[in-house]
Amino acid sequence: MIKELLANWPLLKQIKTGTDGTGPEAMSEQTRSLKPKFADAQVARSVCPYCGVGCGQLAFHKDGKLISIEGDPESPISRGHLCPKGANSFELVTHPGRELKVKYRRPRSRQWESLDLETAMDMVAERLWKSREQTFVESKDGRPVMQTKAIGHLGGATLDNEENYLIKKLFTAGLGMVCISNQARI
Amino acid sequence: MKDSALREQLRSEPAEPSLPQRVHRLEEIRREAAHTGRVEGVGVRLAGAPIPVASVETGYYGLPLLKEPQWSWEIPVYFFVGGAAGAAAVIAEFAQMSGAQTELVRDARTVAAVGALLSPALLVSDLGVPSRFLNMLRVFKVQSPMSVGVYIVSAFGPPSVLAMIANRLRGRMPGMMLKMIESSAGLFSALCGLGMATYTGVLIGATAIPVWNKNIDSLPIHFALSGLAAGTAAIQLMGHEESRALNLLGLVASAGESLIGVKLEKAPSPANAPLKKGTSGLITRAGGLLTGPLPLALRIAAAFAGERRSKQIIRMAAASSLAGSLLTRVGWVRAGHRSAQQSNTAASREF
Amino acid sequence: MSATTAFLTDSTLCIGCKACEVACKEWNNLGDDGLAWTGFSYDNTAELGHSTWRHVKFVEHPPEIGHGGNSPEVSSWTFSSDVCKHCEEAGCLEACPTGSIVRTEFGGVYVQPDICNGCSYCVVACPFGVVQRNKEDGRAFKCTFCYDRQKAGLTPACAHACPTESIKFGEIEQLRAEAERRLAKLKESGMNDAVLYDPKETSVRGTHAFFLTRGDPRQYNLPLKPEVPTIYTKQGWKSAAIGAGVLAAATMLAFIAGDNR
Amino acid sequence: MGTSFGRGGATTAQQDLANSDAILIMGSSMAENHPVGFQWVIEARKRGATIIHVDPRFTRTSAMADIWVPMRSGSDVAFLGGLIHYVLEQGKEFREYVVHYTNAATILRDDVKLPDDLAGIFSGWDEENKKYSPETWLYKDEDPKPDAIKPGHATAGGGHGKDRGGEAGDATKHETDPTLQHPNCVFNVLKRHFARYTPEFVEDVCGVPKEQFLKVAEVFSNASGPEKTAAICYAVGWTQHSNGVQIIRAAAILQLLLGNIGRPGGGILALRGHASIQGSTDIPTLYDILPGYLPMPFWESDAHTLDEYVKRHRSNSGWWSNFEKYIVSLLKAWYGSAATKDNEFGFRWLPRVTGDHSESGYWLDMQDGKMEGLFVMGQNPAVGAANGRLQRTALSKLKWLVVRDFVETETASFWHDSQEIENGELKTEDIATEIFFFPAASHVEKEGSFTNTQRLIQYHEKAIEPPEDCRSETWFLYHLGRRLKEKAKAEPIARNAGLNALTWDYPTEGPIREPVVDAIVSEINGYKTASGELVREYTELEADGSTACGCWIYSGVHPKPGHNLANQRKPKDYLGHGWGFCWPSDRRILYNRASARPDGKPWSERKKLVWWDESKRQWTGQDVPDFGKETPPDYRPDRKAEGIKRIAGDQPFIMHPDGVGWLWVSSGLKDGPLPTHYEPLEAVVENRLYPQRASNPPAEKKQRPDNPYGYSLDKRFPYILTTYRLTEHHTAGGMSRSLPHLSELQPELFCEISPEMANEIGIRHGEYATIMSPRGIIEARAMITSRMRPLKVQGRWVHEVGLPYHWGRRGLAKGDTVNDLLAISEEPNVRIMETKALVCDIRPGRRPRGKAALDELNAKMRQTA
Repeated sequence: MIKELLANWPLLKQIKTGTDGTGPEAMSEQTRSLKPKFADAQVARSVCPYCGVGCGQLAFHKDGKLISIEGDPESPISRGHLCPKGANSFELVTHPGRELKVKYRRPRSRQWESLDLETAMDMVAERLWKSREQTFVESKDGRPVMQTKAIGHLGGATLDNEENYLIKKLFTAGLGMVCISNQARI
Repeated sequence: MKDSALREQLRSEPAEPSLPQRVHRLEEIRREAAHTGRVEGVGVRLAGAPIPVASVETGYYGLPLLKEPQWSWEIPVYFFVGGAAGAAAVIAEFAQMSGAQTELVRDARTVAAVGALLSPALLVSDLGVPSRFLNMLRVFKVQSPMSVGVYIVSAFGPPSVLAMIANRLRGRMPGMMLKMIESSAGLFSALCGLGMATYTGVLIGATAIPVWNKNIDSLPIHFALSGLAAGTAAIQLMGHEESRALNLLGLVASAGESLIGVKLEKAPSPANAPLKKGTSGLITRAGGLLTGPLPLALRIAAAFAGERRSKQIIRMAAASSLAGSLLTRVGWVRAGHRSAQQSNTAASREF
Repeated sequence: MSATTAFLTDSTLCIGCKACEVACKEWNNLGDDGLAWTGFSYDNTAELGHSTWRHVKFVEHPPEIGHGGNSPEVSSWTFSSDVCKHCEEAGCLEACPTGSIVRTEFGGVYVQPDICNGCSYCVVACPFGVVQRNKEDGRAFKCTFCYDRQKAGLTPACAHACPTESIKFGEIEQLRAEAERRLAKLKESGMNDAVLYDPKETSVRGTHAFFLTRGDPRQYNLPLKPEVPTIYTKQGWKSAAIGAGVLAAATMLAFIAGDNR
Repeated sequence: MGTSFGRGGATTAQQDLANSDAILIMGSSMAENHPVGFQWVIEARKRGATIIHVDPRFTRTSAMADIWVPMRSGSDVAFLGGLIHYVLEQGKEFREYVVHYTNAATILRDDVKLPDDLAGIFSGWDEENKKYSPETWLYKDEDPKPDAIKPGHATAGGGHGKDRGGEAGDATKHETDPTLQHPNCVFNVLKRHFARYTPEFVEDVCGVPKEQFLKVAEVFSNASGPEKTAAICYAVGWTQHSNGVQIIRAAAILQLLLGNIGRPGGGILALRGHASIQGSTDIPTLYDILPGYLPMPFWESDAHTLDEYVKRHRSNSGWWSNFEKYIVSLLKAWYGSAATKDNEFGFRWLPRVTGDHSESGYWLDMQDGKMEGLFVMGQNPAVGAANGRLQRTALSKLKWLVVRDFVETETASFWHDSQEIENGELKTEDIATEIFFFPAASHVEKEGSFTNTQRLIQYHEKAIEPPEDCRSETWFLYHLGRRLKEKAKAEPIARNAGLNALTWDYPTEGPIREPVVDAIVSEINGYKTASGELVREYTELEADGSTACGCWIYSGVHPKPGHNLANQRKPKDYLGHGWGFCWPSDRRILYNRASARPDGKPWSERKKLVWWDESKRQWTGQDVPDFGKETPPDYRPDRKAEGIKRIAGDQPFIMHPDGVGWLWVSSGLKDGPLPTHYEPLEAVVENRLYPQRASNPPAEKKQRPDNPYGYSLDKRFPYILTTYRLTEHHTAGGMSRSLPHLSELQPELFCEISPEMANEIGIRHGEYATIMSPRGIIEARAMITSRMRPLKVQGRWVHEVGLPYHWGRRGLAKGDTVNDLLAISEEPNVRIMETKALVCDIRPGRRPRGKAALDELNAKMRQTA
């Protein structure tokens, strides 16, 4: 025990090696065994969610937890680089301000209430169905219209293509919603 | 950026010019603008909105180049205590050798021992992570005054205390043994004491803070004398007003401090500004006055005063030296802060 | 012994995007610096500190029509990413009494968080005002040169992120050569105010993070003559000896002269 | 760009900028908003290219450029027109390219009139309906479409449709004059039209000193030709104008004249602000198009049976001759087995467009209480959309609102902390809107693909499960759809026929029953309906219902099971083949046939990309040829040839019926066949060109009490207002303002003003200033900087206020919402709002709080101009 202690005492190492206490002799065990935090983590190939440049990202994760996100050096577009927003993707996913629960506000209420996810889905389906029922126009002058203008959708430029596809498919082809829009223009 | 830091920065903005000045400058700017379609930012500074600029004159938006010292109040107090204790240890040793009154020796040893115990306590409580004080003993770095200092402090403690205990016991049980322990421990304590009284000057002198490193050659002496003054004063106040030796010491210390005071006051280097201007200047000057000229005058006066009178005057001189020594340490640390705040690249030629 | 590495920060390529600043904070889990708007051009973090290890400086001069920032004649708006200089002679390293600060095998200066006890002597020992104690945490912090990443053969986070590769990372001598080449190229293009900041002639004896900037480095708070405090110690101990001598002598004489009966 | 070249997407790849000899960045601060893409500009600069930045402000992009030229916001066409004039004047055009690859030689009808003849309008203007009939714009001898309304001219049209790809009928009969002598050939018409765009004119209108403008013109045009190429980068600084499309048209004309399209280092790069903004147009969450730029059926103008619809949109020549295959395959993908030839593959189930259902269109309906419900996914209109006050009050008129995002955005919180609650316009307890907030899954918590600014489809894998209630939109829509289909099953009436037929049987996986995204990708790629076997390319699609395809231009992204090309990660060359999948058919640089001479040989060794390999009898090179692989350069179609066969071997723009790039757009644009200078809807100067026509005639102001405008040359609002973004934040801030690391970098809203202006109104650096427009009143910290400068326009100094628009009332970095100042307006073709040039007034000091703020604004509006 004592022996060990003495063996690890940098001062003795110093004396042995005649060094000035600024080099390896002064390093702690922790320092000697230092590793990058994503050592032995898995990696997912990803794409930056911010602007339209489309930088490659590497998302390191371990046991279902995100470890870090950095640029993918293999990307022919970004060559591993990221801008401040892209570089901040890890915080985007993990920051404390992020909402993790469904929130519900009744008409005229002054506060949010919590709501179970499945219940919320049922309620939204109800509202949607009712509004559609009441506002759907099948035809005009004997020609098909098959639309409702009373329900709108906004958003898409930050979503995946597959998600946009489902939006267009369900809302337009399925429900006859025409008020569909997103950030994109030209 | 932290609000506080920002406020500090904004405080140093120039005062707003008078209205006529501004109006006049406005016209100038309008003309210039109409003519060249461009106006230098400084034009607006005059319009009453100092646009902070990055330039050779101001450095980077006038922001300090150096970081301020981050020591808490314990450090200046430690400088004071350590200095006094160190000196006291020396006094005790010579007093004993010269066979002075046992009370004087005893009290000197007490001051040294108490200081020796107080010092590490103050140091530890200043640390961000006190539990790691022992890390100070992981290595020994000659090139680091703090490393050296730490070993001095550690070495100073035990012998000083031992010497005191031995001294006290001697009163009750006579014996050659104890005497030997005391004198040898005392000697060692005194040697460390010399370090204690001086190394703190090196400690702050060997840093990047201009006002400190510009005075590296006088600082240790300054601190040594300041410590001597404080140590002497402390012992005297324990009822040794009449000790001629101590009075002589007091005289020497205050005389020396006065000389150093004069030297600092005369030094032209802009880096010394914090020792003269602002709060830090006020404190250092007050400290200088209270350890230098004032006690000097008093002690001289005491020499010509009647017995009862002179005793009082000596007490005053001693009290003044104690307070002065403390103020000196506080002042110098404060000056370090100011010096860092003013350290943008163009503040002085040093950069 | 692995190769000594270094940063070359070329502000003529820097677009002031601050990716380095963020990438560093992400990798090292650093907090924010407060949310005050400074009005110092686009710079709101203002300086390096315990929670900011990379910091982009913005220096403005009035632009002229027809001249972009890359115009050799007019230097209008330049950005420079500051970082710990990892000095050849490092004040903090020499000052640290615990041996917490060490020189790594890559030549970087590294603060071991498990050793530092927050004595903050390094803070006053740094001639660049880089290292700082975190009051909440108690310990001192600064750029680690991504020692953890380097050990694994990885590029430091800031250099890895930098979109325009204005932060270059590599073997120090190669980088020094590259810096010289780049400087020559800029001069030849007429950019006569381009300078390479690497104070080799001072007691710091050069840095492991050098900077290519336009105009006088002082406007970026890069001191022309940084000095490592150890140059004062010799003189310090000398006068300490004198001080001790005076103290001893005075005391001795006092007691000899002083009538103590 | 669609109208000029045939496809709406960027013509090139970001990496290819490195090959440019000059790059003109205009209407964009690329270094700030696309920093990583900007590395290729820096790369080009290293290789000796000259970088030109034209922008009202000296930005971080200007700081990287060799040449910076300021220009008054809203005078872009004047500037570009000036460049076109310079090129034509100096004869700097790339003759051989222009003659063969553009419609310069095409002869126009004699009765076509230009704005110079008609005081600011083209022929065919209908003053009372405020719209053009493009009849007179057509090529000579070309029979106009019989229909009353020309394709792309339906008033309701949003202009995203393929119509922008032009279908000027069957451009087969028109004459050409390769000598470019004919007075009415496009080339000479162009010369006449731009005759007035002299350097003096540019100086007068844009405020750019003549010699500086000439410097730009010279550098840019000299960097073009057989040996050299120049590129143009733009972003919303061009698009967000009342004449946005025409600005881009002007750039297209310039690039066609200089022969910079389809060649390495050339092209026009549109820089998109969101991860999948290109994708959300390709697979549109837009009202006027279907996936792959197939138009939505328009009730007013359009066919009511599939046959009519196809007849109207199919063109006999060019790629769009395949139109029917794509729409039928789409219907099969959506309505599955229920879609048969007899029921027109369910074409009747598709809703018809009956008006302007764009965001601004339906938002005004919402404001008027005509809407019941709204879904908002990953967007924050309460901060990000024009006229924020109207945006937010409109939300309060809804019965129900669903918001899906990472944080509680201002859109979700308008009912308790909006400006309107503060100033008393709205009262929480009076707002009857029922609000559902669903937390969204992040990009690492779901898999899927983004399509970036260069049409590159890239897949992102799932790293971790989304926490707690967070879910992907895929999950949300699938499970919502599941519920709705159950309801529809219960009542099989006509209304629900489409929903009942809708194929929705996606497999799910994992604890949260996430739909298998691969199944969706396969559907988008397309498959044979009989075998379910995936198609390899859109060329395999059929019109008989034997194939299904969710988006024909994406077809080929998933050619066989387990091969999702969007997830390829092995780049083989600088264009990145082997990394992701670039529509169409992995072509990285569009119209690349133009990189070779008409005879198929490269224009030059230095600029070779795709060329004809005589030995192999096919096109070869570094990119996938955007052309018939085996169609030889000397191929000449006979008169009867149909479809793609109708395109000759030297006609690179295969989407166009006449196979060439369009300097003149005879159909498809609502505001004229050529760009011409109009002032913004709100301007501080009059239109020098056409005093009678201040702004773009067909542009819609949507003027109404809650969307007011200033008078023309309004004295109350003497300054130009322009908005923009900063590197440190993302659009409306939902993904940045709540993040400490980004917020600390730009913690507060500020406005940039010139020293001259600061002195004019006595504003001090760092203090607050209050800025007012007819729509709103906000405050911002004043950043006084000589990077902003007054410009001498039409003899007087014009000042500009710059405002980044990211901030709102929530998050860590707070600030007033700049878009409260903007007006809802619509560019006629794509219905984009004008954000880059409006008017405002500014005064020192903070704005009043609460109701007082409104009072000040109203008082301002009561002042007489």
